[in-house]
Amino acid sequence: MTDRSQRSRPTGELLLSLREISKNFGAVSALTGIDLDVHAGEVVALVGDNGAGKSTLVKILAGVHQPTTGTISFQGRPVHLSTPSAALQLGIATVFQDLALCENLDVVANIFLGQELSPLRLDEVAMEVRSWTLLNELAARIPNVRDVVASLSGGQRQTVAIARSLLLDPRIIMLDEPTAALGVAQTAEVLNLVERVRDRGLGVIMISHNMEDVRAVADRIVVLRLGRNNGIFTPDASNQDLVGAITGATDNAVSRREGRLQGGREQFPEALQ
Amino acid sequence: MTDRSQRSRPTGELLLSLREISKNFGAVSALTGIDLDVHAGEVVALVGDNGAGKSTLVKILAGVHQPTTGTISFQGRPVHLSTPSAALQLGIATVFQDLALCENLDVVANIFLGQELSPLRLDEVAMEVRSWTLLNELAARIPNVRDVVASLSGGQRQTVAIARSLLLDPRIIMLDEPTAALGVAQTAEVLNLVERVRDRGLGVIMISHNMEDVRAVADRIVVLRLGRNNGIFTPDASNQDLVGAITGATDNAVSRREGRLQGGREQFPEALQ
Amino acid sequence: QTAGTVAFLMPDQASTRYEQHDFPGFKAEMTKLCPDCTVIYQNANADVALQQQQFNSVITQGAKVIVLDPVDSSAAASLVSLAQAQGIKVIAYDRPIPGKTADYYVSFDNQGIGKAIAESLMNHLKQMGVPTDKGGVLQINGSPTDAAAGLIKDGIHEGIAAGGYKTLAEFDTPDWAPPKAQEWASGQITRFGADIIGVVAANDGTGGGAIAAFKAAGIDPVPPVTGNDATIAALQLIIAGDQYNTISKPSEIVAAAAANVAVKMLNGETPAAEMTLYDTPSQLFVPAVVTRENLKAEIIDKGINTAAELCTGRYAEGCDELGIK
Amino acid sequence: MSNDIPVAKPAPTQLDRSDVRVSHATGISGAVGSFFNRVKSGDLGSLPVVVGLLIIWSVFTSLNPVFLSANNLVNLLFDCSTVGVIALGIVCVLMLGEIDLSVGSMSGVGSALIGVLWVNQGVPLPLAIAAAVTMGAIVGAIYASLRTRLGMPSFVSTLSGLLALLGLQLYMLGSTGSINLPYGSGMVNFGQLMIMPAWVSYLLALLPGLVILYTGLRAMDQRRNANLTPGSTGGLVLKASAIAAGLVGIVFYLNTGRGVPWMFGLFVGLVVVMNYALTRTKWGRSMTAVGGNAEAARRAGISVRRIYISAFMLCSMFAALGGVLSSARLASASQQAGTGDVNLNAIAAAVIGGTSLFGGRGNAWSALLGIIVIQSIANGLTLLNLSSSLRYMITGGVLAIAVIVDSLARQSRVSHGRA
Amino acid sequence: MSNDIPVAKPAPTQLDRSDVRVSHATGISGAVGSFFNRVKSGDLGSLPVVVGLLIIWSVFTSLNPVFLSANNLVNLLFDCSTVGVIALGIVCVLMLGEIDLSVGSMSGVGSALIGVLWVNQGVPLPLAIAAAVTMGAIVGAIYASLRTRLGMPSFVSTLSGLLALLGLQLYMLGSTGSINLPYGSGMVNFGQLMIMPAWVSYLLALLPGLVILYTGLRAMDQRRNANLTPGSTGGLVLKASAIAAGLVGIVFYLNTGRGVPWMFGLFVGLVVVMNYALTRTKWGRSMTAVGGNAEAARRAGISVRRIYISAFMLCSMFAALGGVLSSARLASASQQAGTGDVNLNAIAAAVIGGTSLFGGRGNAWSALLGIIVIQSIANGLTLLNLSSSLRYMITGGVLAIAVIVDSLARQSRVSHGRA
Ligand SMILES: Nc1ncnc2c1ncn2[C@@H]1O[C@H](COP(=O)(O)OP(=O)(O)OP(=O)(O)O)[C@@H](O)[C@H]1O
Ligand SMILES: Nc1ncnc2c1ncn2[C@@H]1O[C@H](COP(=O)(O)OP(=O)(O)OP(=O)(O)O)[C@@H](O)[C@H]1O
Ligand SMILES: [Mg+2]
Ligand SMILES: [Mg+2]
Repeated sequence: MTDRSQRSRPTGELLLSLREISKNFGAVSALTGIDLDVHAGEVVALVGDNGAGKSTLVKILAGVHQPTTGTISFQGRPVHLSTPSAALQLGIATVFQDLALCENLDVVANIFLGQELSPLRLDEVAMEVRSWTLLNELAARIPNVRDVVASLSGGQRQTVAIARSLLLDPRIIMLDEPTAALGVAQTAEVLNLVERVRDRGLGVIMISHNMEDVRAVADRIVVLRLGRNNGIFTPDASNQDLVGAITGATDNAVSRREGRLQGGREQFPEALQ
Repeated sequence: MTDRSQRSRPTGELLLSLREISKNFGAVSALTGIDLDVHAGEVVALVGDNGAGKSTLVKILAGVHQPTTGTISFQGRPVHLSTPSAALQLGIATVFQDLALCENLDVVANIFLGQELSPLRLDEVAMEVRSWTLLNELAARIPNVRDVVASLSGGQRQTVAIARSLLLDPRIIMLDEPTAALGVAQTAEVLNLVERVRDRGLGVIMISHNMEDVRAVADRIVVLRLGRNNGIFTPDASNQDLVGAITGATDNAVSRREGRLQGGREQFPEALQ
Repeated sequence: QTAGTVAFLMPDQASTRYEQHDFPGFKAEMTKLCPDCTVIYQNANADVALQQQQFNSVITQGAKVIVLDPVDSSAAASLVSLAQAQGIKVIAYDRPIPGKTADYYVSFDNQGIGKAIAESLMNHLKQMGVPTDKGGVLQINGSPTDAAAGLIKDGIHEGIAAGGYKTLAEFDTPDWAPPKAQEWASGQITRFGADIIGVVAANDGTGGGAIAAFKAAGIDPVPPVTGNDATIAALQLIIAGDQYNTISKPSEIVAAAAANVAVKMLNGETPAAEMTLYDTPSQLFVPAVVTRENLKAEIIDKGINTAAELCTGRYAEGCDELGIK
Repeated sequence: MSNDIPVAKPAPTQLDRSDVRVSHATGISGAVGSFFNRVKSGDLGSLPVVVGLLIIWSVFTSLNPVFLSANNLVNLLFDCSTVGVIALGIVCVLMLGEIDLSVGSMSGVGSALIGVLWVNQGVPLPLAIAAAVTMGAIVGAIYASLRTRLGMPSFVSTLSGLLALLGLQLYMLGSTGSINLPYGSGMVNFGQLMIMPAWVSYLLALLPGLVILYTGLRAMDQRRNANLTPGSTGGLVLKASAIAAGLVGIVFYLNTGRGVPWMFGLFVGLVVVMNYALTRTKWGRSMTAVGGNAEAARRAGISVRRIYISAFMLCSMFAALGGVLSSARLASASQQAGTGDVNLNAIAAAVIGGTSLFGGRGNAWSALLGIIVIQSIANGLTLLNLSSSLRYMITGGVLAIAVIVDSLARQSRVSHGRA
Repeated sequence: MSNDIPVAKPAPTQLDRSDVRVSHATGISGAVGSFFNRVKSGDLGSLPVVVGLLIIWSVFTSLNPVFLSANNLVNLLFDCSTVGVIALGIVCVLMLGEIDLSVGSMSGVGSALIGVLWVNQGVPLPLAIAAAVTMGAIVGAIYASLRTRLGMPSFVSTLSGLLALLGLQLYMLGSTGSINLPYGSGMVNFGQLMIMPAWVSYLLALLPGLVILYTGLRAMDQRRNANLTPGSTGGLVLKASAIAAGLVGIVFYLNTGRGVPWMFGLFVGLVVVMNYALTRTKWGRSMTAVGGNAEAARRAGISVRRIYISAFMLCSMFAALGGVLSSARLASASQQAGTGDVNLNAIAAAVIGGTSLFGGRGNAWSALLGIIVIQSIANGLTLLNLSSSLRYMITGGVLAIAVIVDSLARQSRVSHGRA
């Protein structure tokens, strides 16, 4: 869209490095032999088809799942991320695809969950102010931060989850489809945000199905397909190449649809019902 | 993207018509005086900011919530949608944003929930075959339809929810952000699907934050803002107009971001932390 | 004749006697002796705390005399002191209150009951010529958390020891529940088989459970099984020859005695005492063991139950045999 | 490229084999292998409870060999049946994440009704049983409407019910205390003596294997025709014959003693019927759905209210039936029937067997397995001479041990990411 | 346009007033109005239970005026305190969606320990109490580790615990049956006689109002400074004075009788502390979070294991303390202590007060309210001459009625979309 060549910036220290990560769920191999590197000040986009294993990979890095095999090193040292708090302590903050919010708590409580101010006498006022600030930064449209999360719309929840991750002072932020439910303005703010944290030297892993967003902020695009590495692209790769790598075929639904639309509209065979 | 003028087709009978629909949740007015018409063979896109009330409107039409005030007529007759099954019986099928799947049931059971074949002796084979067919139509990547939905990825769940709605023989299909979690190929298939059902004379209400997708399939674009009608657009409206109507300002995050990107990259003030 | 409020506090529901016999008997006698007196009846459902509540509550309602059958004999001591501190008289009923001297004690002797049923069984076994060195009896006690059950249990121990027969196994039945007794007895039947020469059960319910276990194991004839309370069901089993004995406690007698004492206390008199137990002036009634032999005499002739109540359906035949009409 | 062929191309491979990430087992060795894989990953269904049961049994047998004697096991089966039927009803409400604390009292009322109607009033037995079950249905319907119309938590409504029904039971039996059911009547014989003829028991023991084999082969055929993987014939035959052999073995052993009680047969029959209803009918599917996510089920057009009514009614009806059976077992309708730990035992049986208290997970077999565990402990302890205090402590400990195996297995399933 | 000002512009309006869709109430009339709005939409907190309670009270008073006599109410308060403390512990585990069925037995063990250690062994009373509470802590820790390490459902582990602890209680008291606590000792006086001096009771009755006023005003100040809406001062004063007036009124009435028991004061004190801990500390927040969504809490870095341990330990410790209090109340450590319906009453109290059995919703006040409801029913019925069967039926019915009001209110909340 815009000229991206200016983006080839020197990247910082190697923060995170995965080697040969595999994960089986029963008979399903969700991940097989995944390698991935993330440097400081770099946005790595993780793309792939539905069920390609992106979220599973993120969950492994967040300490939610344990890999079946493979090694993870953080700043050169091999680490064992046995619980989410281990990952949080290393400075790995995550926005999960399923958001992982407590529906029975209000917005403020969710944002500060696990990092409440003054543990023995919660400072509700300070927390509320900080929540409003964070949410406004993300252009959130939340009527009342004292409403429980259960009453929020999908996009509002997503903003809350993103706001959560900003509270910490992480080394790496992982965003699993952060803009999926967001409105256009909120999406723009999140992309701004990603660029901001990248510029502050954090590593960012971002998962998205929106190729435009990906190309807008990513320094490197890592493609997963059916649980395996399927190529690394630069943001200036063509849409066709990317979609080809994601779907594993040049003749895919996207190209067919585009072809059809260019070829004019026609009747569809009755494939439904 | 492609030439859309050919799209101005004669629309069919007036299926659904809302007048002055309002909905309050406690102190929050989620919807105020909404009017909406849907004709047979028409795709109405419902767009709006996060929390604009789109899902609330859909839930009212699906019988999940009752409107505080206002009238709904279906095929000219005023109707009272007191339960979801009332809506389903009128032929209003819905894909909810929060998907509304039973995590403890497998994919097949979820797809057929409420419309199982042969109630006294479930025909598992026939249901499984039909499920595979529906899912393949949507280019789903589901390893095993006998896995419980709890083990599926976000996109896989969304495909299951969409597949569900195709089982019925509805007059209207409402899709609440159906492509949010979908991969590129699956998105293309869903857009194909929307066009297919439209051409079969069904009314379609589609909610999306992706303006491109909206413009690709919609016949009419209805904008909600803070719970009120905020204009109706045709698919050839400019992005700027649409985003302006959605955010309520011409100077919005999207335009700012675009402006900035065109103006070259610069340092951000430290708004984070 | 001073009118006043008298409270009648009963402990549990384990048998129907309190509501079928004790209270009606007490009430009837009270109406006779003091028509203007108010009688408050409460049942604590085997809950000590509830009994305390009821005790406090009748005091608030102005009871001057409280007839107390304590759920827990020793815990009741504090209730007695509480009442006496306010000048309220307490009559210990059915179960003694050893920890604190009540103003009077009327009862059938629980320990005596245990001893009586056990002895009666022992004698029966001797009469039948069962050798003391072969086999032994099963002992089914009442609830492990019930103080009265503990007294009966002690009595049974005494009785068996005197008889010279062995005890094969012993069981405290939780909540006096007949199904539990049945389950346990079934287990012992597979365990000891023909070695079981009799069962000493602490009440009719558990005894009935034991009989059901023998029947279910196909053992015929059923070894002699004891009981206690003389419930209609048990009397019928005795008539049918399935149960050996039970204890007839015409509670109305004791209840009437209690009413007598209560009215005297209301009038400020000191009731006469036959004996002193636990430092308390007491009146003890000796219960009668009922077997097939004396059932007619003890139950029908004394008007405790009528033939019509007992001789229903399949029991009519047994009634004829015993000459009950 | 512009031709819009549906993406589901005529599949070269079977429909459910199209994903390369799934590993598939083939043949007998595959079936056995995948079984061991499931063992390793803890995905075992009822197996851990069975293992826990075996542990309990070996311990009790080593303490007193009488435990495993055929006649003792027959007693065990008799005793299982009454509370087992109640637990079966509990499974229904637990499936919805609800609870019924009143099953004990309900069973007491059931047994009291038999005593009063049949013995005292001379109503024909079938009518009396029908009355008891109808009473259960009414009570269940009341709970369900309190739950669905007023949103009253079932814990509270059934606690009220517990008290009210207990009062009713006392009231009905008030004048007499307890009522003897006539020894020698068919009813009492059914509860105490009636044993299947050997040939019937063997036939019934073979039946499950045959049914599994037949339905399995039919399903395979259908699947093959529908272009789905049929699964391994060898595995199926292995499974069917293992089950048949196991059951025949058990029946043989029981027949060396008194044999298989009809009452237990009735209980197992009810379990099988409920299992079919819960797994193979639309109603059962709806039950699971409502238990897992009531809102999703509602949005799918399921009448959540009707599901609640059916579950609560079934639960109370089974409780009443259990009361009827227990009166037959005890040959008496007593005031204590259904009091004490009947409630807890029935609920615990369902939970121990693997039904979740939170809804959406459970099966009819859990009632059977759970009640066998509980009764085994009770029965095993009756064979030891213990003081009450020790008996309680040991019951507690053994119960914990029985469930630890299951918990460990489930834990391993979680750590294998299949929670 | 190219300047990247954070979107949060220096707010012209207060932060939480920026959304036009929210209607706000101002001033006293606003506060009152919004209260009535909440009544209409059913968003009422504990009010419906209080209404239910008032209904029960009026009925009982009309049946027997003694019910409302000051001394009867004082008795009621004494009786509330023991099971109430146990219910307070139950609230903790219910918050996590867990259950503890063993609180009754645990309280029995607690009271037995007092009897054995203090009375029989001559251990100083504080040490004996500490021993009882420590015992509770150990038992709770065991449950918690069975739950977190082995994933054993707490229903099963605490059921085992119920039995094992009951055995232990019987074992400890085995030789003597039950042990009387010395009448006249401070302990027994505390449980039976000790009443606050009038001035203390009035002071304590005023305190809540003052604290509400003070903290409310302070919070308003902070909020104003932080550019948040401070809320209405008038409303606050109204609320604080209503509470103060209500409490003083109640205390005045009780003082016309014997006065306010210290034991009840202790109970309320514990409720207040727990309420603070649950609502105003990080620990309480984590409890609510784990109860609502344990996985989300875990991902937020909360040590779910530690939360479980704390909850189960607190529950068993409160149960043990409740046992200590009940031994003081009865002046006896008996074998019956903690048996019977102590378990159900404690759990029911928490549930009736509004704590959910499914976790994530509840508060410490529910223990207080719930136990008052339950004890009012029990106490009210002791003032009527009823046969047991009637008593049970009426208890059941009244219990249902007490909760129906709450259920109706919640129902209306659901239909107003605020489930
Ligand atoms: N807990 C689990 N148990 C079993 N299978 C699982 C589990 N979690 C994920 N899977 C499987 O692993 C595969 C990868 O899932 P994952 O969520 O990582 O996909 P994804 O790339 O994030 O997809 P999407 O774009 O749809 O979010 C899927 O096929 C899914 O079925
Ligand atoms: N059950 C509820 N209780 C209270 N408030 C609610 C409830 N449901 C929705 N709301 C409020 O109504 C408003 C509209 O929500 P809705 O879900 O309709 O938004 P939406 O347009 O679908 O947004 P999104 O694009 O984020 O999905 C939101 O402010 C939300 O907080
Ligand atoms: Mg994902
Ligand atoms: Mg929405």
